[in-house]
Amino acid sequence: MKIIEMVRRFLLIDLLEGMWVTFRHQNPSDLVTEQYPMNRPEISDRFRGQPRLVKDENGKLLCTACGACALACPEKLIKVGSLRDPETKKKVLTDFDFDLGRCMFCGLCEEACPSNALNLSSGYELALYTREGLELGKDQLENGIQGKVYDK
Amino acid sequence: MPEVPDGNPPNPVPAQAATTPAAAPAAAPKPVPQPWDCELVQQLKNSYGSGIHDAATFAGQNYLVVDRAVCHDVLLYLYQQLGYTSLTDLTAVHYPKDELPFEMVWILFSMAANERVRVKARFADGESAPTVTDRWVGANWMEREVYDMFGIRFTGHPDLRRILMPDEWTGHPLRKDYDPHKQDEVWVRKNLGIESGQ
Amino acid sequence: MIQSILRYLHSDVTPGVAGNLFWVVVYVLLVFAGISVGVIFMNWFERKIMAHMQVRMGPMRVGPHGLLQPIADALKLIIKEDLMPANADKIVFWFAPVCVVMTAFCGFIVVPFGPTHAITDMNIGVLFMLGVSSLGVLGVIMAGWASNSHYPLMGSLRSGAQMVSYEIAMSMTVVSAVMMTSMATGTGTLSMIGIVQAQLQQHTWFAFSFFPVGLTALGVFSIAMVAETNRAPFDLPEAESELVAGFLTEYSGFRWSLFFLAEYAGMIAVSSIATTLWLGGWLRPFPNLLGGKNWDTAFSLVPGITFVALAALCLFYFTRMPSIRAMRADARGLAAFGGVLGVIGIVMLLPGVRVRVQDIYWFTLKVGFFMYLYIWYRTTFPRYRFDQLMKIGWKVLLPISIGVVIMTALIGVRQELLALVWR
Amino acid sequence: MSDNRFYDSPIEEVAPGNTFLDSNELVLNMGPQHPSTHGVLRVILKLDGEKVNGIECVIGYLHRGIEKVAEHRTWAQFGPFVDRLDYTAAVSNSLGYCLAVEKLLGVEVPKRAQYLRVILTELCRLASHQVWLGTHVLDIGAVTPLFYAFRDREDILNVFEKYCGARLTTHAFRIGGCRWDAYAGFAEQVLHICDDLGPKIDEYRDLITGNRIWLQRTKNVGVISAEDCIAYGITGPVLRGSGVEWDLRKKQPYSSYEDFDFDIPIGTAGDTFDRYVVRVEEMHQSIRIIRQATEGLMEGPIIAKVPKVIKPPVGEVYVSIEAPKGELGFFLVSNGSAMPYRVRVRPPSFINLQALEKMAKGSLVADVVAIIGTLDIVLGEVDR
Repeated sequence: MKIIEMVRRFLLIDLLEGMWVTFRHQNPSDLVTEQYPMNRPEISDRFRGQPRLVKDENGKLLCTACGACALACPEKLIKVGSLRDPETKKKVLTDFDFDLGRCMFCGLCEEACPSNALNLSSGYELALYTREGLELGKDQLENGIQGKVYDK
Repeated sequence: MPEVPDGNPPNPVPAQAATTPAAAPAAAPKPVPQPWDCELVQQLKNSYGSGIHDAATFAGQNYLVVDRAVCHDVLLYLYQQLGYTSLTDLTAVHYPKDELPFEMVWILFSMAANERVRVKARFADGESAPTVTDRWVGANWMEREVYDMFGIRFTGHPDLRRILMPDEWTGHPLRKDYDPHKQDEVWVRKNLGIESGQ
Repeated sequence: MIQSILRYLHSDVTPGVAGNLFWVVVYVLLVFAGISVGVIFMNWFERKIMAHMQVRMGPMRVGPHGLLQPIADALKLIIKEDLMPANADKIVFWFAPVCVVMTAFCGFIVVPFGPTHAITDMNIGVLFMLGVSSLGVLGVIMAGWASNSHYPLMGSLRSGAQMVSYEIAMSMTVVSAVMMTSMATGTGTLSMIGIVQAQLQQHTWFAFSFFPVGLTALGVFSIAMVAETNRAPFDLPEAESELVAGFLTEYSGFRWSLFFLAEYAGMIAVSSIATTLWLGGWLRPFPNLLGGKNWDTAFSLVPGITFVALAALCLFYFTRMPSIRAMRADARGLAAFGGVLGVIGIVMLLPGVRVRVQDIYWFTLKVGFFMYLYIWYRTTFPRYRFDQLMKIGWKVLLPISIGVVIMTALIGVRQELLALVWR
Repeated sequence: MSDNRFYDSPIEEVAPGNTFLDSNELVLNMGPQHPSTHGVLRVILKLDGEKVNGIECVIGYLHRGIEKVAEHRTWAQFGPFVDRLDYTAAVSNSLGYCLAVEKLLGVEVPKRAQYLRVILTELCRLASHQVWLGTHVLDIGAVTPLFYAFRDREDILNVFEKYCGARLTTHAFRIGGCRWDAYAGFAEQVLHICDDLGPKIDEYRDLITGNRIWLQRTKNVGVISAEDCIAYGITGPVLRGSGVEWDLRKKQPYSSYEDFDFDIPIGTAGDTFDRYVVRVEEMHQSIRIIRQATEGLMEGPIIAKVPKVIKPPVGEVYVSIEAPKGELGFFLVSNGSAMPYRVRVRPPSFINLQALEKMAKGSLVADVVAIIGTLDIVLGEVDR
């Protein structure tokens, strides 16, 4: 056994084996790079991305302004403003601001909501040019952040 | 055991035959501390007598509450005689309302018996605790961190300095009376020259 | 004017020897431009090959398949701020890159791209090249010292020690190659063109003469040359993980690009020594075995065919380009590039051009092979520690190279020895 | 313990009186910004040429005060913060925390949830070891294995994204079990990962383990004996590399690890190479566990009955699990309120990092980099 070991060592076999591994990886079918704007990654439906206020089929917000999400959020970045509607004695949502700058997308607000009104959708292009832009208002939460779509 | 005033044993639990540490009854929703009594505790009791304040089990984990004067010897005793060779963790808890506010916790572990025990001792504010780096070298950084976070000095520690906070930081963050909002004003103003943004 | 050019083209001697100053300047500019294009291509080639070996694509954004990436890099480096550390030693800091680049390019005076395609044919060609290539260490140590900070100082000291200790192993193997040149004519020659002609007369590349000795000499030289240019397993001076960027840490902008240029030029210089000495410089494969008129024409077609093949490859990729609006400029760029390659290929097939170009083609092909090896080493091997590097330099490569010299000598004079023994 | 602190506070100037540097020594600052310190660790080296005479670590650059934050959050709200401890192994951190709170509550986690947790934690161990392999080999100079390791890690991150919606800071478990059930095609995807990861790990063997340069760079570098490991309180692959057969998953099984059979790889010499072999072998064992757990996944509820606002009884509990870096423990003190009274994290990297000073003394600069890599520290866990 010693001789084979010696010959292998002398003929640099172990180095050549390593070189063969890297050479073998050159065939184009192995390439895994994903060129971002053109081929985008496919996102799973449970992805916790951009927060959205869900609407039912005729466009009314499901949110009943109960504030459970504001309580559940570890960063306390949700503020729910509501008015007491005189006839129906029920709270009506007036404004709902969500400070995306401090959000860590943990999904606790989504879990706490009794009426599944708040949902972290699969939008992941949230970069903006100003920090203030990150404080999302009610309308931004309804129809999402309209960032510039790059194609190249 | 936070509210237990020092010196007397915890209020006796409703009499239960606690010869062997009863595992937390699966059905009982909330585990309750039972007194822990076995051959090891006997040895400690007859060698240290009043030093051992309490030996109990909570949710299946045994712990000893020990007097601060005798805690170092108990640790060495556990190390030499009873085979608890490795120190898993060393930390402190701050109970501001008690007269001995700082509770040091040593978690010892014996690989041979696959057993873990917690030794706890109470210290007054500003009083220094004995170091265990002579026996376990790994305690060096843990003690530095307890000093950095709680301000408990350790006698005999080779190099007691702050480890996580900047060196000239004032105050000890993990104390209960340390308000997280006004903590860094001095340091930020001095080093960065701006008002802290808290 | 045209007469002198035509008359010169038929002369069979290098401009330096012919003493024609005009032609020397032309050749110097040609070689300088050729090496710079080689460095630019090498920059793109290394990034692409390394990327493919690491299952990624490499530069794809700047120009089609990243073809404009080297130009973009060069532009960036020129525009970038070129700062000098506060209490650095100003003159030495400024002179270090100049010295390194000068020595790197100085070596190309004697490199023979063809029987007459060399700036000059010094009769001590190899000695001159080795001497100049060891001057590069000076620039590196100056850079390390002048940056006045810990990392560069350590990096330059490491590089100095490394270059010195591998210099000896290299020159020993060169001695063995030069000794081989004296087999046929009885008197060896140090001139690079002379060495290649000796290989032609002996009908064999020196790598394959005296079977084990030539190959071991080439092996030792190729390992030593990698260490000489601080590359791959021996790239300790600029080992990112320990010394951040070694002696280059304080350099930025244009000065850094000079070091970069010098490193690649050094690599090309050292590989051209290896090709000239062991792989028969500009000789086409099997010049004697497959000699004769038609074989010559067949081999002279090869350069043209390769360029046309490259053009076809570009057009093939042009068709596979995604047809979205943003990629249209890239697609057209690729088509234009393919066109240029096609034109070059066709020009090379013309009989007049064919004969002259094939020498340069075979030489660059062999140097290209060594370049590919450099990249291959860099992707595959971890880095040696400094003391192991020294151990290999002194305790492994040096004895083997001395052994190679002794073996060449013994095999060279074997008849006389046998005659002596039997008489 | 010898006083290896050769330097006053690194920030104060050295007093002229106490000269700690003789003429040919040099203090090199492997500062917080350094390509191979795996995060913001600052190592001060006292060098004599290449040899390291004195070494001191300065940490705290990534201190976010997670233990103070815990005292102002409810038990459930502290879940996402635990992912930020060892950010390469977020799932096993949250497993440790959830197990600790469940022991405090005395809650029994349903079997299916335990199996789901084992599958995801072992996948997370694979991902963490792949990050370690990529960066450790990159520090020693081989550039390519990083890309192969991260390419294989991508499939595991896709499973996390499909299961809980995030790739790195997963926040996958809740106190009492799991929040989501296995999505359709979970078992097939996980088994596919097990099948094609085995041969890929063997591919690294040709590229690295056999390579003589790698052997020379790692054999008897950063040697630490078993007694020193126990004295330093070192746990995890570093301890097993020194020959001590100790793995919490075997010795104190939690979350139904006792149902699976796997063996614990141990090294002999306690050097960088043995720890490398131990970790690579551990990846194979993790694949075995995942395969058995996926095949044994039975039907059933995925979360125990836990009140909406968790108020554990007064008392304290210390629970530790075998995280990829070592024994990760949570010492929770509860005073009966909805917010923890004290959360102490027993960070394996913090305690293992102390051994750097003993291992690296007398070695060369290049070895210090290799030793930091073999200790596999993550600064999120060291600084907390």
